[in-house]
Amino acid sequence: MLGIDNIKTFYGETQVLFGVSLDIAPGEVVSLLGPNGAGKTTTLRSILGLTPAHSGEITFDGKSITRAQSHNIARAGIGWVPDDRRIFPTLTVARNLAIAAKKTRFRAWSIKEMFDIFTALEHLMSRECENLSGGEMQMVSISRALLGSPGLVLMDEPSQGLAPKIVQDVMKTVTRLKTEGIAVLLVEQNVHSALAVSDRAYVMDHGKVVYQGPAGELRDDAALRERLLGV
Amino acid sequence: MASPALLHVNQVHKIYSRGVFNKQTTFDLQADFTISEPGIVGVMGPNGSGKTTLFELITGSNIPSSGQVLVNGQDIHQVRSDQRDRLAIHYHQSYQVRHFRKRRPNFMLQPSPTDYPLVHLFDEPQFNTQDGYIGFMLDFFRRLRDEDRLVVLCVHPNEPFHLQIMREICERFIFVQSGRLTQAPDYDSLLQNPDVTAYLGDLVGGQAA
Amino acid sequence: MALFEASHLHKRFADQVVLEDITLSFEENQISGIMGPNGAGKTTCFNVLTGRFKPDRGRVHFDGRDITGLPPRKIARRGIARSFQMMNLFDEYTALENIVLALPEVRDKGFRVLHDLSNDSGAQDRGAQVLARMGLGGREGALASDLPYGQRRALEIGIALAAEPRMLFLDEPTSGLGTDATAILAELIGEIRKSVSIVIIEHDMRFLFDLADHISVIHWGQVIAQGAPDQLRENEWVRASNLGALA
Amino acid sequence: MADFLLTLLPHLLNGIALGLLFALLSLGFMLIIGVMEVINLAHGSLFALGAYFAVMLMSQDGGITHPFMAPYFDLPIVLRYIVALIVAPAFVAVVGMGLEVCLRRTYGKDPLYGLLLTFGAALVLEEMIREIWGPAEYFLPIPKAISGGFFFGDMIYSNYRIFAAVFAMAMIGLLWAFLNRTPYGAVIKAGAHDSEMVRVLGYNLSRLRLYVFAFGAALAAIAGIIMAPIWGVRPHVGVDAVIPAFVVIVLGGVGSFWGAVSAGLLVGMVVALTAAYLTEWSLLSMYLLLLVVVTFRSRGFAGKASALEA
Amino acid sequence: MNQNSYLSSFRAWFTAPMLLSFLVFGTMPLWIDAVGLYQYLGLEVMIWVIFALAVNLLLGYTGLPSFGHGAFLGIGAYAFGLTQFNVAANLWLSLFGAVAVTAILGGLVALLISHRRGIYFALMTIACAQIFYFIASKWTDVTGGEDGLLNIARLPVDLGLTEISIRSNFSLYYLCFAAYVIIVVGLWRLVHSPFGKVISAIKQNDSRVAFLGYNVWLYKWLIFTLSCAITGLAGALFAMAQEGAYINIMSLQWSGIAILIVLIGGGFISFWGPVLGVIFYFLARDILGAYTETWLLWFGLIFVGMVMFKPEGLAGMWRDGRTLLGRKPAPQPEPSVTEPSAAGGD
Repeated sequence: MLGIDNIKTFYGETQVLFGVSLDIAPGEVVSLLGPNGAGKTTTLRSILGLTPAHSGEITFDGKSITRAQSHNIARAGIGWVPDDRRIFPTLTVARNLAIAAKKTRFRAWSIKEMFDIFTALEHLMSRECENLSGGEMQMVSISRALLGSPGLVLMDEPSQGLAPKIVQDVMKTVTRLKTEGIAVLLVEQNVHSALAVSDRAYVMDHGKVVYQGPAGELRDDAALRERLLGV
Repeated sequence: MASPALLHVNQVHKIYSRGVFNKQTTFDLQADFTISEPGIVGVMGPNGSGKTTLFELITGSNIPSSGQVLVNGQDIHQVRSDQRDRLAIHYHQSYQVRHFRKRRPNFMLQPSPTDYPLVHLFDEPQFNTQDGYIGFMLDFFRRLRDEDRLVVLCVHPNEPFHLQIMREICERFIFVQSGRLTQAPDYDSLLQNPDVTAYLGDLVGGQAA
Repeated sequence: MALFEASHLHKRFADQVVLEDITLSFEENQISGIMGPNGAGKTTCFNVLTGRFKPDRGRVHFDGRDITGLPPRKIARRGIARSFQMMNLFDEYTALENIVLALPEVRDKGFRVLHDLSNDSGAQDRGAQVLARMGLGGREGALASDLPYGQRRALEIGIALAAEPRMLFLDEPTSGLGTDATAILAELIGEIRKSVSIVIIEHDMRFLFDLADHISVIHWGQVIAQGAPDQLRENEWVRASNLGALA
Repeated sequence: MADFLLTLLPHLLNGIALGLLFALLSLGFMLIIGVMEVINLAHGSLFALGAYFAVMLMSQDGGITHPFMAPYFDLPIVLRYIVALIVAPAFVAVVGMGLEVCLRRTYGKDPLYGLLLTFGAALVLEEMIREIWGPAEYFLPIPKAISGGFFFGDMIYSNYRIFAAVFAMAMIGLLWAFLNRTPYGAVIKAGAHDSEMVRVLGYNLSRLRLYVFAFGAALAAIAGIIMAPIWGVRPHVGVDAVIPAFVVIVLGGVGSFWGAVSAGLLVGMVVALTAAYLTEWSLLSMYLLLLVVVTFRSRGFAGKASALEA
Repeated sequence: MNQNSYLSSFRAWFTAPMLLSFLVFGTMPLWIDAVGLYQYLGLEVMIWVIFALAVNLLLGYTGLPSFGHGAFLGIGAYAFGLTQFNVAANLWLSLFGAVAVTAILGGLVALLISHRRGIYFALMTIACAQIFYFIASKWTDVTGGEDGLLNIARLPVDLGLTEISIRSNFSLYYLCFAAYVIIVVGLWRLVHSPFGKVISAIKQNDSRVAFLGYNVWLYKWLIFTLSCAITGLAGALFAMAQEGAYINIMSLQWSGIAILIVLIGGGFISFWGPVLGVIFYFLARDILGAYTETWLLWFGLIFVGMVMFKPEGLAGMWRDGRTLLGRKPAPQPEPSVTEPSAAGGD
């Protein structure tokens, strides 16, 4: 589904990624872990073409997207849940979601299905987004990504600011996406919740991948986990 | 006269409603509690239960429909809006900042009696083990308490160690659900509350194990 | 009294408090570190300390004198130099010209229209010395924009150093550097610490824990912890976290 | 006192009409700043171009005409006026698109280049106008229904200014509805707030920018057409128009719709009142206003940092 | 050793392109008729070169886009005429009056705008220029309003022992040429002195310059005032050339043309850019102008094209051409300040 081969990415002239490689199969959930500033968010931005990789190769769905424009990458079927939500504050929830809907070759989602996932969402539709609470914004942000009919969802800290029950809902959604054949790349601070739903995991540090392996290995091997991630 | 309570939320009621003629209440929050002593208070509750609104009411950025918030005896809404954070300060995530209209110009209000905030409200501080600031943060909360300040800590426990932290550091708890507050004097009695266990979901089981 | 002391700094932008109550002191001949998570107010703190912003409350003392609210040029003339996180070298100038412009003697000749810098062998030599010290010997004539990134970082520090400061403030010097370049930089800082007191803002904790004599942790615009690296490591949560494992 | 107030009234009305037109002009200017982060110094020239195109579509002596157009000029003036109000802004929108295509090369560079380019474009457009229509002043004919005047006490007040005010108000209302009620408006607002996220939702940012520029240019042209009978149609009118647009945006704050409208009214009032009591210096008041505003309030009422800070 | 330092000090003041420009401009009246042009054109070129150099001091060297410099050209012209009429009909005094008045007004404007950059700076210069324009057009008693200040005399050059008449375009040209020589040598020295290095550094990164201990505001103020003073001198010469001072040179259009000229010539990368630009402009005006009425439009379009594709202007093209032909051994293109390579070698 997604293949990243040895990408190097810069902000201006500041190098952030020093040769990152990773791959995700269709319907696979992959965790991307590591401390702040390790380059996780930059990896996502490189995939999306927002901070294009300077060298290396990114392929999605069999096609190279290394040099593609962000809107074409999105239309190819990659959705993004950014860590700071990036909801448009001056629009209502309904309008935020309405402009996100698009068709791709992957499964389309309806607003109604979103209501099923996040029951609170239905009552929020007419609210201006600047008045939402943090958790409510996160629901809108995830729904927005799904309404764009993605084949791969990049989730940057989806559990941040969410109540445990909702986090479990989000993680259930991740599992559900997986059964629908949709791949998820999950960036998380909450290592345990992330590893619980993931098939495989990557750990980054200083712009490099320092570990990769089955999520189970990291979940069960406390010493390894402690060395890489603390706790 | 005894010194006033550090934080006195006096029968505060906040109602959000929709519609001009046929008003429908969309949300209401009721809070009435007093915390006299310095300490660390844990606040939990589902998303949209009113925690952030409660914090906004305490720091004076949001105006209550009725009731008042007294910080060290001073009604926070009578203080100049640009000095309210000298009494109670709200540390929030950048995307959570909401803006409210000012009701009265500052020159009609009083200056803050203190320079350094007495009540510190932390909205979802990031507790993760990957970069290791937790220890410093916890020490800082304790230091604030030892300097006779009130720390209010709002955390969504999503990992077992989050609960461990709350248990370790908080002296009392407030649970907010659908605009209603429940107080618990300690961690164990907090967990007696079925709403709390429902809120925590699978986490409690993990914690007990 | 420490060489540099800041007490009770408070700074707000509009209705946002960025620095709540910062009290810091940096000793002479030490490397002091400031660290903290993103958005904690590190850079604002740095900007207030070096005179880019004026604090709303609180005082800054350097060498026993009050420098609060002085404009950057006056603070620079008191002997404080700084580097920038976003590198802004004089790209149209050569490496040597970048350094020469920072020399105090050249600064004093700023209005001397009849002076010719290219014939000023004193300034040229001193500039070349600074470059050599930064490991940039032989690159005098290269345009700043043509230097590779690591060398630009070194030049960045060289410019600050050329001003012959008593105290050098470095803003995230490792940002954008790979592991190897970071090691070289650490060596360089170890070298220049012999002649100047240094304050470093860093998010790379390992770098700071290895180099600094004293570290202040900033979060929510406040100093939430400080001490020698070993003292900080004693915290049980620090040891339980990733930092403890790697530091 | 009452007399004085009575004589003041028409000037206040002038101020409102002028202010609403300034607001309309500035809203287009603001859309362009919001989505492109470009200060379009050629905005005034687009405003002037709108007026000239309208002149061309309204009267045979208005510059270029061709015999084949003769039957068109036999149409009733009201019809031609409506055609002018639709077609002239469309022409200007096309010119605006051309300008945006040129501007693309300056995105992401030093904002000075965008400034130089739009400044050059303003000179080119002004020169083009001089070339096609000559340096002389034109007057835009208007339908009878909205010309003439009416008695107000014992004073005559111009029908046209009432029309201009109402028309501008309607346009502002429509614009508001467009931005707040349609999906296109939603995308424009979203793009002004966070262009990156809009791209990730699958929108082609280059195309969005092109359309927004065209749209802003059309708004300038409409303001130009409505202003034409009040200010006259001169090649130089563009420079006089871009300054109030800028003053309004600085006062009202980038991104604030009602901020721009109220600042527009304020500026319109100032200009109308100076025009009433110091006729000679009315245009000067705008430049003085710019100096004062930029000196004391360079961040605007909204106080947000923006492309203006560069 | 002694001779060496003498040589290097000569080099510090004069360069080959400079001497070449002296040779070309110095002999211009002798051959200008022969190539089918006319004496008055030479005069215009000389005056505009001085004006363009002053504009480029701000735009190219300090990165400050002054979009209203034409106003100072007009102020210089008016001040020259007014001193001549009201104080004394002496050339030196009138020139001094023109330079002093523009410098003072420029200095006042600079007080308002020296802490600004980019858009605000540009708009403030436009606003100030328009204010001066309105004052000049309405203050009829002093400026003659729309009619302008007529009958400004080409005052004789009083050299103490002798007086030289500059009534003819030919002799006035040499006065302008003398001014050009002084201005070019002075500016060359200025931009290669520490002062020049500092202002160019301000263009590249002003906050860093402040943190190095320089008073950025003062440098900006000085350079703006100096640029205005030189513009005032150009205005005075222009008043003599036209034998009058007219409101139209204060219009924004002329300020705009000055920017066009500077950028097309390559003021961003070369000291000589403005000179190339002026020559290009006047040749275009006279040659293109002979064929088409719309030449200024085309000139504007060239400008827009230059901003888009080649902001380094003619000087940049020259440099690229030399690099392509491999005549220049230097591996990298040299920056403007250290190496004004553009206009013809070292």
